[in-house]
Amino acid sequence: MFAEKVIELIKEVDRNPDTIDQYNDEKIRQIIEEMHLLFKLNMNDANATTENRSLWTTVQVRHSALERNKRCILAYLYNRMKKIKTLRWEFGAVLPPDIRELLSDDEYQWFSKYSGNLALYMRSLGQDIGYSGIDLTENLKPPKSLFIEVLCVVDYGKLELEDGDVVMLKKNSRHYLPTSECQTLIRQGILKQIM
Amino acid sequence: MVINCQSLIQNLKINNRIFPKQKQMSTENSGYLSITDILVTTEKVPCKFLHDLPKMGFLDPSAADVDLKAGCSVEIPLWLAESLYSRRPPLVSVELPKIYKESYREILNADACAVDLHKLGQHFYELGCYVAKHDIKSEVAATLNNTYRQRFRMLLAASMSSDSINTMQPLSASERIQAADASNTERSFLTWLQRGDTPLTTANMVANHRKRKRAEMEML
Amino acid sequence: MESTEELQFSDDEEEVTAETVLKTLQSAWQNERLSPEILPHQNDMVECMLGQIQHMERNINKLSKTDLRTSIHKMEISRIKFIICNYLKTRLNKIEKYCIPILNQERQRIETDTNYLTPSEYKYAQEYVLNMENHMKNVVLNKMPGNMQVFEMNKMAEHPNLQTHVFLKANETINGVVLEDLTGEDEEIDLEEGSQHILQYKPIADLLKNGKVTLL
Amino acid sequence: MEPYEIEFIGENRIISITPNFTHDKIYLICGEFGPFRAGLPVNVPLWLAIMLKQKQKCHVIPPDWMDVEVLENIKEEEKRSRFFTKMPNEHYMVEAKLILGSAAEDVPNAPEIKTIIKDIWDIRMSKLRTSMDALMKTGGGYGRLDHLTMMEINSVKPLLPAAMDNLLRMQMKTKKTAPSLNLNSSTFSQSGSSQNT
Repeated sequence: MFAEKVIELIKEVDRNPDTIDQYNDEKIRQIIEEMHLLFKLNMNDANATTENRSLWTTVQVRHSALERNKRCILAYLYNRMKKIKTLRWEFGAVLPPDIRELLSDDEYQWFSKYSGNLALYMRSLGQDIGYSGIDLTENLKPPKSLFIEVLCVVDYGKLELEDGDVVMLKKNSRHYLPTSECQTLIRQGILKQIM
Repeated sequence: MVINCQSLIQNLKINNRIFPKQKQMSTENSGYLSITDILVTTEKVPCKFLHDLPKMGFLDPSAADVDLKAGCSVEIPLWLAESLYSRRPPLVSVELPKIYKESYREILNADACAVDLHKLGQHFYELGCYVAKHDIKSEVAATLNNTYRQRFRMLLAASMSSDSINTMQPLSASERIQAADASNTERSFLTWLQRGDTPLTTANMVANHRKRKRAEMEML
Repeated sequence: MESTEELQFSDDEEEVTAETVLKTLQSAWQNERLSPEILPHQNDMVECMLGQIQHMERNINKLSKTDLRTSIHKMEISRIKFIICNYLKTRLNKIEKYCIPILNQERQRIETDTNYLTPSEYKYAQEYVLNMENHMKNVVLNKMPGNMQVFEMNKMAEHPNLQTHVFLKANETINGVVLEDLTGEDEEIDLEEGSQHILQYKPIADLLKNGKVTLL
Repeated sequence: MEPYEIEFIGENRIISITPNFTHDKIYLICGEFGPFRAGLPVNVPLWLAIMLKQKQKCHVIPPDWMDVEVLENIKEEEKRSRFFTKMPNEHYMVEAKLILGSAAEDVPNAPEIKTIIKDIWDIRMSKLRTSMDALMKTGGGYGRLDHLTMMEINSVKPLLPAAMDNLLRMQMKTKKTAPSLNLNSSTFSQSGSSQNT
């Protein structure tokens, strides 16, 4: 049957909505190969339609299969792009190596461009009135208190606070920190809020 | 303190301006990139070929011929059926899958809640919307509508129940998503009510990748 | 440390306080969160609030750390920052999702000076679509057979669902809102001041943009 | 929206407190509050009241409706009426949760009040579910929901609007006059030729 391989790709995206899988280079290559084969068969049959008019119908069937393959591959890419955007918002502009390697080189390039465009936009915010931009990845939840107690989950190192104090974030250490200054670290899974 | 933001006033005035009517597409988005629509259109529907199809014999697994002959009936994916049907003249006639046929319509119209759509029609509504036009008596459309309206109380029940496995069981794929969304709403309300404060948490994808990594490590 | 004094305008009798601006911004945020399509931007409100925050932050630095006011002002600033960030981020999400139709409509709106996007948002949207197109071309489209290579802008476009149902409250009495019915029997309803409804977004889109209803 | 976001909106409501400190007017962006005189009631936004309470700088004065008798009446009325009754406060749940959560000792009969408010909520929600089912049964595309509070409306999202959207979408897609949805509507053409059977 036509365009079956490409459905495996689509199911891959559908299966794991909250994580991103390794880019499936090999399958994409195979699908594009299938498309070239269908296209070649169509070229040949299209030239033969003068002798056998009913071949034209066959050409149309293959054409539909070509369109279907195209649509599914683009949907695969597009849905990965949506996930890659989420990576930018959640991990930040620098991806951990194990996440980075799940993306193809082209996808990583797209990630960098997306990240750059976003940075440019965020820097432009409030520029007219002397701001140096606003980081929209912060202030994700309504504030409840100015300070919160946190537990450090990994050995992170030094964190310099706005008032100049330096805190040493070591695994299993507890801290009482300004909420605004540890939100990002909590999102990235480095700190955990203690309730 | 006097702030000079002249444009502020203009902006307040904008609120009173009549905005020009925009031209908008009146239909739902085409869903070209929609994973759900792609999966729905992968479902097979019975079709009768109205023309010979040279070299397409493989579409019919029961036939050994190289060519597909006009008049034979084959189950093909919906995307192909839709495409062949839309040609002028149509290359196929599409028949209704059994869940949309009269015998099932009667059961559904009598008591839609008794039907296990998970088993009988994962994409009952979505597929139904595509095939409704092939129903000469146009009763499929009414059945879809009626079924959904009757079964809405199952969604209500599933969203309220703590025993999610049993109540979710007979639901179609899209009904499951709606019931799951509704029970998420209920859960986040209860969490809000019971807890003094909602803690800041690790981002979703970050947490899930951590989890997956841990699972992979444990498997080694 | 006074910030609530009236903002004055030389060419107009209208007086706008920071409090009013904050209220306007808050309802813009709420409506933006709840409407399917992108709404006209409120950049002046955002910038005015950012200015207020800046001013307030400078003043906080002059207070002693133990002054009761320090934590109160900081809390209020945090609250306003949340609104601003969430508002702008909500808009950005819509701009990304519906980038193609938004850009098409925005080009026409710019001509009549009724643009919905700020210049920065517009630039962002253009760059975003360009990156998307290039990515798809580089990765797959250019490798496909001849007539399959086209990036079909119309097919790729995702549209906001204007037929979606929304909850709203009428800020004033509005008579004769027409609810379209597929059977051809349109229904007309009146929205009395303060009344609440669930109905399709499309017939009330303009009312929302004119501030006559608020989404809930 | 998330419940904590509705809470955030509700936190702008003004309530009364009795401060135990004295301070001049405080000029906030959302308005000016005070002067604060120890022992004298003063109005502040709910978020500020909770903050001061946590710093042990005030007592919260419970709103008039946060009273067993008043609430019992509301509860009876809610049970009796087919419609939703008007609540004394459009963010009653948020206000109750915050005040009873941080300043329970300032509210007489706090545990009972908590129970009655939850009862009222449950009665209203059950009424709401019945109305939703009725609305769907009649195939409605429109509903009027006076007196429902934002938190209550939020608790039927996305279920109710999504269900109404689904019904409408199915009607639109299966409408006979509507053009059929073509998945691959482009006609085949190759090297400029566009012949067809």
